[in-house]
Amino acid sequence: MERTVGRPATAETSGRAMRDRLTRLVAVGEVGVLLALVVIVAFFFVLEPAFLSERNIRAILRVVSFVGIIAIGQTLLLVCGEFDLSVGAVAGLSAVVSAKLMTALALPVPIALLGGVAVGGLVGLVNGLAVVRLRIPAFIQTLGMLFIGQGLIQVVTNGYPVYPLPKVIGEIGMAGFVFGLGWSFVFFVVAAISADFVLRRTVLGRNMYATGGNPEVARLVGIDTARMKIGAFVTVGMLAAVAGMFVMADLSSGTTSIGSGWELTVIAGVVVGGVSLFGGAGTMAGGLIGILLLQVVTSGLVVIGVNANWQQIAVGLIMVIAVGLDVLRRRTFIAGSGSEPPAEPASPAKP
Amino acid sequence: MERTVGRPATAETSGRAMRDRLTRLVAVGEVGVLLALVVIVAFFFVLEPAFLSERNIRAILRVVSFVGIIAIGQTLLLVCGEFDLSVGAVAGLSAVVSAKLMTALALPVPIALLGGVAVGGLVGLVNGLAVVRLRIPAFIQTLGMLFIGQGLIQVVTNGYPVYPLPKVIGEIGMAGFVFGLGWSFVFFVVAAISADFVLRRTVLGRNMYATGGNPEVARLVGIDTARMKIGAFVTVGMLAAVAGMFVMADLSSGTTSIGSGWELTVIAGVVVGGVSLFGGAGTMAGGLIGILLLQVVTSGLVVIGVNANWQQIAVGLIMVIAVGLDVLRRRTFIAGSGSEPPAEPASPAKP
Amino acid sequence: GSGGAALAEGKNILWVQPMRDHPVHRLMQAGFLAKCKELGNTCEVVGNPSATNYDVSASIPLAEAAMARTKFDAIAVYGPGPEIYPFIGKLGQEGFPVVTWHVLPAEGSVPGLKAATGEDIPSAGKAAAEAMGAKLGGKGVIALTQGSSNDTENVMSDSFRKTMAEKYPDIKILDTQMEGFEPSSAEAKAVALLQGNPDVNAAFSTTGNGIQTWSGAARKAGREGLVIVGMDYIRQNLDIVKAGGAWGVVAQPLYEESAKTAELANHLAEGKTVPYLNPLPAAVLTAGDLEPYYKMLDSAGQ
Amino acid sequence: MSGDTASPPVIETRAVVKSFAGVQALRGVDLTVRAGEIHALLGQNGAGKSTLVKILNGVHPAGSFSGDIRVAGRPVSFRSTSDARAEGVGYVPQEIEVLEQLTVAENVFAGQTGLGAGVLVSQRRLEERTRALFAEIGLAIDPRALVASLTAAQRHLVMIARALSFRPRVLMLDEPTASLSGVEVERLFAVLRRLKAQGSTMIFITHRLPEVLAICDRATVLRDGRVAAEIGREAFDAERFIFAMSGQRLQRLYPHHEPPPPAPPLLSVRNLTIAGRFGVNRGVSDVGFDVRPGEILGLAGLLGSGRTEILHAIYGRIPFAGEIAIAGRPVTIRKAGDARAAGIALLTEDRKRDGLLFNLPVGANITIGNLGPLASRGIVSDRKEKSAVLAAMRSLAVKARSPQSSVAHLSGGNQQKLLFARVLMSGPRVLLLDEPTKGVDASTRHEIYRLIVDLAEKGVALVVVASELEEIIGIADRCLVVADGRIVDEFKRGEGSEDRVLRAVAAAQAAATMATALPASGRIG
Ligand SMILES: Nc1ncnc2c1ncn2[C@@H]1O[C@H](COP(=O)(O)OP(=O)(O)OP(=O)(O)O)[C@@H](O)[C@H]1O
Ligand SMILES: Nc1ncnc2c1ncn2[C@@H]1O[C@H](COP(=O)(O)OP(=O)(O)OP(=O)(O)O)[C@@H](O)[C@H]1O
Ligand SMILES: O[C@@H]1[C@@H](O)[C@H](O)OC[C@H]1O
Ligand SMILES: [Mg+2]
Ligand SMILES: [Mg+2]
Repeated sequence: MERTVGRPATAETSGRAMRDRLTRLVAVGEVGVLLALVVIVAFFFVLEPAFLSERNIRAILRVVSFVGIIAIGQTLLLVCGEFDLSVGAVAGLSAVVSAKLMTALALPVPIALLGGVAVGGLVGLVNGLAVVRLRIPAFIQTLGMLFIGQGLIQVVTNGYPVYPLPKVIGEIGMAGFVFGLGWSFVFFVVAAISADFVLRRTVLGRNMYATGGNPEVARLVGIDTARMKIGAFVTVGMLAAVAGMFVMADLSSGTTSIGSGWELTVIAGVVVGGVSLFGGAGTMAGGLIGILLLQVVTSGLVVIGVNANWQQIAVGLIMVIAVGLDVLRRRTFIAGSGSEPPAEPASPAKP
Repeated sequence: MERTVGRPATAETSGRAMRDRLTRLVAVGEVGVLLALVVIVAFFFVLEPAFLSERNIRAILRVVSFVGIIAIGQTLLLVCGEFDLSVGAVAGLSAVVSAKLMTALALPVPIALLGGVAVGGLVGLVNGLAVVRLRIPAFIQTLGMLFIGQGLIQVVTNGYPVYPLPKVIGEIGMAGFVFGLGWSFVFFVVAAISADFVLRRTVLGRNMYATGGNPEVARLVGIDTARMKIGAFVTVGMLAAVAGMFVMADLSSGTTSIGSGWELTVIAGVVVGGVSLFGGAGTMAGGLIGILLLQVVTSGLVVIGVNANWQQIAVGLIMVIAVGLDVLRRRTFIAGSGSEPPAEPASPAKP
Repeated sequence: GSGGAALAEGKNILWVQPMRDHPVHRLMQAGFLAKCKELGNTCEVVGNPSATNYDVSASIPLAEAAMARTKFDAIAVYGPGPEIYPFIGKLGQEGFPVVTWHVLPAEGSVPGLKAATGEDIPSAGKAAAEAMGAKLGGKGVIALTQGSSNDTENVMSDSFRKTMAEKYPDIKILDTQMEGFEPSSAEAKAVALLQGNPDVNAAFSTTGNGIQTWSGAARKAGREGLVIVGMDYIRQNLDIVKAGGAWGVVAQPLYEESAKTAELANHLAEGKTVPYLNPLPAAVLTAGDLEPYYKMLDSAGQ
Repeated sequence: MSGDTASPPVIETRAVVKSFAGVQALRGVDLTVRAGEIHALLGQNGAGKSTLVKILNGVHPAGSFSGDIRVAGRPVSFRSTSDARAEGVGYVPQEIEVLEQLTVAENVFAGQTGLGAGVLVSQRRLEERTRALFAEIGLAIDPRALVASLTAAQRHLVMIARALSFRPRVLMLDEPTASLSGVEVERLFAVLRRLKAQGSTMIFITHRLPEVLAICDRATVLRDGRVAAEIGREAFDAERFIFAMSGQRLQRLYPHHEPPPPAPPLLSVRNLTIAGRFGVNRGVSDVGFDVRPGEILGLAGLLGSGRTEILHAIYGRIPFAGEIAIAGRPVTIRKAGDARAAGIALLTEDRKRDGLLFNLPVGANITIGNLGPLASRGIVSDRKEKSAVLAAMRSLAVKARSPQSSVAHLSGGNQQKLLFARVLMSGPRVLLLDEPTKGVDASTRHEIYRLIVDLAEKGVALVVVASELEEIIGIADRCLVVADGRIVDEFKRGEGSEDRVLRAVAAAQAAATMATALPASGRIG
């Protein structure tokens, strides 16, 4: 930049700053996906105004609050440069364990719920220690943990849903204060805002970006990257547990299938939202908008009455297109139109 | 090392060569997982000699040949620095499409089979173009394609297995020449040997390692990295199609669930075998031994009569332990005992 | 929606079925949609699109989305386990008549539920056990597999075991193994099971792929004499039984129960009352009993 | 003078031994660095300099080596870099290590607290403090710029600022000047002198011996992991350094080369214009030159002047407008493959980023892209490859245990030679060399100069970019001075000087500034 001589230094500086600011604005992960979200919502709304009916919005937000709680953790973990495929199994395991604690062992509900969170935290700790200390690649460790967790769900329940649960669980699930949404949504919002704050405004958040961006640098400047990553694994485990237990409350049943198949959807959502699979890039808002986008598409296709067989195809297409447009935007605004691939790091160019 | 003055050159040379050979031996990706495989096989055999019965071996090899055919492609693609989550859906889609071609459209069987391969190749081409030209991250592109493929299976079949198929399909599936294994195994072995040869001995193979290792450098030395990657995507698509059609022949039916869930097992297998998720590292032998290891474990646990609930747990544990031991071996023999992270790029240290 | 076979003046009926791409579930949808059309209703199917993941919490918002758009007159909810009961209860509270199928929860046990149809699973399991026990002459070893651990299959297995223990105490049943839903790996597991247990002379599977799984495994393991019983009268299963690759198939009334569901929903939508329990038979078919079923498949265009 | 024996040792190591899987990097090093001195750590590539400072910074943690370390007289045992930081030890690593996705300010204060209330980080505070620090050390980089958009040299400066940001008592700089040119080096030295005046102690690693003479108070020379000499400022002498490092006498630094007789140009470049691309490069306008067979053309200039871009354009790595002809025949170059087909080869300036393939061993690194002649019908002949590799390694004296060794653990100089071997294997007619001696020790440098001259004598046309003006003037037959993407001066061997280059650049900048009637902003970023 400084080579643009012939231009007054001060003007140059301010022009540069201006351009930088602009770059950073469009470089922000959220802009692209937010735009995609708005367009898609508008599209569904025009085709079928019922899409924005209270009922549908509520249903969407409700399910987003479940997966979203995990997505918060997954975003933190991805920023730290790791990921977790076991979240679905952890959600299911924590749910059935806490369900068993409150039925078979007849423990008080709060204790049983804490037990569920503890299970999630413990699994996260094991994942974190294995990845950080034993250097087992996260892919293998957390995929292995996915299997282990699924197996443990069967061991704990012997394959039968834990049912009935104490009444209060159903009440937690049914509660509908706040636009008919209740506890899971409140938890989700509070957790999302806190996590966003941590990421953007605190030393801890800065250190997480450094850890994921370049662990070498992070270590050089004295960041305990091991603790950072292990902490993120534990957090995602605990959040998965909470999500699983909210689903349990919603279903008033400790069902063995809670969380099955979530491993890829959660990662897909946050990656669509601009969080890099390679660490160090992405924002909480982006990740959660990504999750919302996927749910909006899934629901919207039903609302506008797309044939069931084509719905999944449309979800796949839209996911790819949303990311494709985002990549295009980044290339146009950030790296120019050059043909050689710049080390375009703010982009999730190749997760 | 090279500046150890003052020592007789010849002794030094031979000692050095020896050490080099040793280091290289244990450094080879395959050694660790091969060892794990041997230990596990021995373990199962001791507990239940029927594990090594001809029939069981045959059954294991048969299943391995299906997934293995895909693993060949996935290994090539991983070496080039990308991966494909859509393989399972592509296998299923190609199977049902070729089944429909030979039934609903009554095309001759060879044409229908070619049609199936063409579908796989086409999907691979789309994946490749999207990843390389549009720079959509492979994770998103191929996950999207997984959804699209699953949807297309439903569209093509409307959810029903395509059945009955022409007799000859059943005969292909039943054929038992070569140790009772038949076509799929023969294809697998031939493809594996060819792919191994390509990777180890040809210019193409070398260029693939370069592409996956550092595409920037590969481009600078004149390698067409785009063609390399797109080619690998097409190859993995076609191989997935072939695998799907072999399963179809085995079942004599174009079942819609062919390939479901393969996306993670195939990658898990080859990564267990030392192929790096980050590209440029790993061998064909390693990847295939990894797949075999997972299949042996799954099968062996049933043979020795482990409770179903614990089988999945054991699979998860063994997968993690196998990789853990491998990481340990590399750290001990290759990087010295240092606890700092060496820039050890040939290792799949953190896929 | 899919299969929106619309006659404008008909009723709107919603069909909620998680894991909607499972082949068995697709067969149910076919029965429903065909009957629905026949009755002149507009019918729609929603559910998470998977052949393997039974995800209730992902399916509910899809039902909500459809309900946000269309005022349904009756709703059919696939109800194999308690996790769906709260949703049924909520629909009931909102005034929707709700029918379920495939399992028969006791009357009053599910708030909001107006009617249920389907085989009585315990009696289907019992029938299978009785037929196999007789075929085996009261002795032998049976391998038992499920697709996955779910309420329907669990109940079927339990009743199978219980009946066997009561009536044929000399028959041993191995621990249950899970096949999963991917055919090639299911078969490999079955082969391994046979290898580890040379004394097995019969196999019972509670899932629709089971007949293919076990007949393939028996062939590969060289255990042609195996007495195999599995679920569901899809054409390939009937062919296998006919050809002697398996001995019997439990004719879960998949198509009938879903047609029946459409009928019940239609009545409820029209404000009529229907009986709460509508059990259907689930016979064990062997080679001699197949013809009527072939006919039914033919007429269903399958 | 601060190097006098009266001042107490701040850093002392005793019998430090460190080995990596069979490689003895340090064989018992006793180092003493006194308070307030700038201590040069010298040695050939692979002598163990980086390893030693990594140990002193906790990068290689206590337990991974043997020996004792004392800081300010107290024994210490650093388990991590944060332990070292806590003792006031700062470190600028040899390789560029930055957080590309973050801003300059975020990079400078990475890992630090106190940038807002409690655990909070105030963006404003962060930028202010960065600005203050930059003002103090004379850096003109926008704190809000993304590091991804900086050049290699700027990144290096950000790393230096990062080390300075927590006010270390002892600062260790591992080849901080390797990618800087004269002006930037001078500015860095000004900073170091100021730090020294404030009482800081520094360890300074460099292969540029004049820099040692310019700024250091004492020197320790490592050789094969041992201390070969400790030299006080009074005994400083380039020849002595070289002898201590290598056991050899200083050879004539720049080998003799007669400029070739007039001949038609082998490489002609006309109207070469490169559009500035936001964040990646800043453009080149209307550059034209010819290079004869056997001629060594130097491109001199300051950082970011556009020399690298010119080379990259000729090699087809970045899009450009203009004409390129080889031996009088116009060629169309759109990608590297086109340039290679035309007989052009490029040695890039950043070994780690776009030179080495860390996943392949030494041999395959040399032959990659050159396998054609070593293969028949696409199948690589092991025998041919091995002999080609061994021949290449021998002729360039690449010191690696075997063709199968990992490139990651070669020393910088040997990595550089390896890349030379790769580039030469294709038998280029035109050779573009970008910073061919970056990070290379004095004797290897000499070998590289020798190599360049040999190639010229074989009729190869060479274009060389080097940031050390002395070097480019010494090696080139003819020199073009590049400033702001334009050629502003040209001189033949023997006619130029560092001064002339600097004056040409300054004049160009002044002219540009005059045009807008505003003073130039002096900056090194
Ligand atoms: N992580 C490592 N693993 C194996 N060997 C290593 C490692 N790091 C350094 N070495 C070896 O240790 C020796 C000393 O290396 P070091 O990097 O300290 O040299 P240096 O003096 O800094 O050289 P240069 O001037 O090239 O930077 C070399 O032989 C090098 O190959
Ligand atoms: N780390 C890097 N990331 C991206 N591009 C780089 C990097 N290093 C060098 N480049 C490319 O090289 C060009 C020159 O950058 P560099 O910092 O090397 O300047 P220089 O070589 O000192 O100056 P000159 O342009 O005069 O050669 C950049 O404009 C860019 O195209
Ligand atoms: O037979 C099973 C069916 O009852 C269940 O609902 O879906 C899966 C099948 O295996
Ligand atoms: Mg060094
Ligand atoms: Mg340069």
